[in-house]
Amino acid sequence: MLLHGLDFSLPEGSLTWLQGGNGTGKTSLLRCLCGLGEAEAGDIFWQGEPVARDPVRFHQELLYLGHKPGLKSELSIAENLGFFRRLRGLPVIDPEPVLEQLGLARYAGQYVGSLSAGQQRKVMLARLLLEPARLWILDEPLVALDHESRDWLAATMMAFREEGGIILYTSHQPLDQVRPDQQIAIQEATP
Amino acid sequence: MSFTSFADFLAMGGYAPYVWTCYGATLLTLAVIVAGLRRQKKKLMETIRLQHPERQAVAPGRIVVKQTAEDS
Amino acid sequence: MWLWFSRLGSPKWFYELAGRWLPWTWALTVLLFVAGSALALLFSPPDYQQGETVRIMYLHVPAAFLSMACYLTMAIASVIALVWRMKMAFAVARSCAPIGAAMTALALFTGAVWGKPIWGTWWEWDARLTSELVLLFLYLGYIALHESISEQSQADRAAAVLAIVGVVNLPIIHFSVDWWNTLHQGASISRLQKPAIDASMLWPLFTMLAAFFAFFAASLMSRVRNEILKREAASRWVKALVKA
Amino acid sequence: MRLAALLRREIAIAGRNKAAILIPLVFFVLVTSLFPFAVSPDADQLALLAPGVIWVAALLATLLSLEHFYQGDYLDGSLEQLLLTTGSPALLALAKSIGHWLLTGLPLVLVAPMLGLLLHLPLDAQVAMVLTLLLGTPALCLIGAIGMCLTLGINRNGILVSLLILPLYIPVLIFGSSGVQAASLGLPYDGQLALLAAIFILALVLAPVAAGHALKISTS
Repeated sequence: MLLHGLDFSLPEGSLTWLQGGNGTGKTSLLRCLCGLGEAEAGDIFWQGEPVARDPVRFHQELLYLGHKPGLKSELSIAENLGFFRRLRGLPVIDPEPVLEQLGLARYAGQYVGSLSAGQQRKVMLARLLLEPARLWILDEPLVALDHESRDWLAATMMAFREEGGIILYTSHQPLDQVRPDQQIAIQEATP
Repeated sequence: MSFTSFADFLAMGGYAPYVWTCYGATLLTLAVIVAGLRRQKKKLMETIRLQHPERQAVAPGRIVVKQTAEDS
Repeated sequence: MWLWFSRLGSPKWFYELAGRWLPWTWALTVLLFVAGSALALLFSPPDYQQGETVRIMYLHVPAAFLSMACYLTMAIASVIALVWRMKMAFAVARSCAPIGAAMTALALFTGAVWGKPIWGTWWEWDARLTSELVLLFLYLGYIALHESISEQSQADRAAAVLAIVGVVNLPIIHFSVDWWNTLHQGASISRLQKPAIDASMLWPLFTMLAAFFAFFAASLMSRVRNEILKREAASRWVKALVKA
Repeated sequence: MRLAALLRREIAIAGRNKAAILIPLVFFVLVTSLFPFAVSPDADQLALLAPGVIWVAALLATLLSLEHFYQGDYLDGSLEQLLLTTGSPALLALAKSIGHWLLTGLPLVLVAPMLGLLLHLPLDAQVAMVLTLLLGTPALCLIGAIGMCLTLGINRNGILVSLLILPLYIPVLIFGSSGVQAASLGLPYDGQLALLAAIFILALVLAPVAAGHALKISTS
């Protein structure tokens, strides 16, 4: 068993920073919350309802961004973002305005494969504004981000929180532009 | 007793090679399974014993929820 | 019953219980094998058609029967493991595989050797033997999958799914192999037909069958105990056990 | 609707990477054309072998093309996203199998008559070949998906998938090739077709559930 003593809730309109050293199980915890991992015991509730009863409803309102960008290198940025919306049953919209904010507007038609790692992560972050969700679970979103993007991410997070969105993110150092409402730390077990 | 003499028993009515290879194979299979069991146990005991004193198995980390500034 | 079922779920309890039962089970196995072999070799008549080779039947039939029973046990344990998420059931499923594989190999070998005097060749694509061969591939596939995945619980669950898929496919494979066999060889060639069994042959067969099942029980319990040690290596009671 | 979106995505990806789609076809033709060298170019002998050879080649082509449709998504993290956005792993597995069949299985069926010519397969056997493949290849894709999803987490899993899946392919192979053999002897083969259809429907219903479960396990 990797972690125990898990008992926390993420209130409406809150930003929670999950802090912990490398290999303490942060990623596994996040993946478990998303339903990607197998929790040995205990339940996950979404709006009072156990997720296990209706996982589809929970996943529709969840946006999980992990270590890997999850983009197809054969497809262009627009196509990748378009498919994510289509898979959620939403009409495809032009990602131009969002890409503009991230300085990727010029690359919209380019294959994701030809982009740098940092740019690919920016495309992943663009999904935050393109896919409506009420819960963001972000695993190390600050990795390989330049300064402007960090500010953009901080601003986006704050805006999302104002609208009542829930954010849970992991990072070595906190995002200094925005104060987390809640901080969860994983204590190393003392042998 | 369906055999008159021991030699008769060994000959197995001329089918000795077939019958005895089968019985031999059965014995061998059972022996292989039992040997596998014991070897597995010995190997397990060793790895657990080796693992036991030096490296404490990673005890699970505890989750501590700290409420930071309530004002924001 | 439910208490018993949930108690069965606790590895430590099973480890000790099996520990107490094992010596008796092994003793019973040896006893049954001795009795069975005596009956099979000495106190049963030769077959009027096959002569003494019929004595191979007392090995082939139990081995083939056990190879199938072992796969069913594995599949049932896998269902229980996946549905109720019982660690113990994963251990049982994983333990069945090597025993089942060995029994299938034995059934194949004895079947082939038994067929030699009848068909004159060392291997005959007889329906039953062919099904056994496919069953062996299923076992080897299960073991290969379990061994290839490093993380214990992922390996357990993946192998459990494979065992269930396998057990669903077994009747289909068996039916299609039978169908294929009658298509190509026709029913004329004497298949590995068990000779008409009269009473004097029933006793050795049942005793040997009991011996094989006793062996299955004993070796399964031992293997499950090993799997428990492997899975509970981090727990205190295992450490205490190892230190003692 | 979500199934349609998944299929569009598969076809779009495949469209960009045409080589990966042609490779199984070339493999199919290549394996089949090995046999005249291995056995003999004599028409009668080849005609006798043709049903089994073409069926085994189709089976192997389907098996080896599985990786292209699953491993890529697993490695670049998009499989997780698909699992989350579509919500139901079984639907994802079904969509993947249909995509795999459309882009690999169906082309095999279309190419099969040409191979029939290579091996001097009589005409009515050609018809049987197309029909049996039409019913058999979807089942192969569906069953193959289970093996592939089970071994996603393992690197160099190509051989392992074959070991897991080939035993499950045996019934399809038996009824498929015997159907074509019956046709080449002028015998009726609707029994084989019916059995193939039964296996296909069974696979269509059960395989995605198992493959979906395997997906959840491999990504956990």
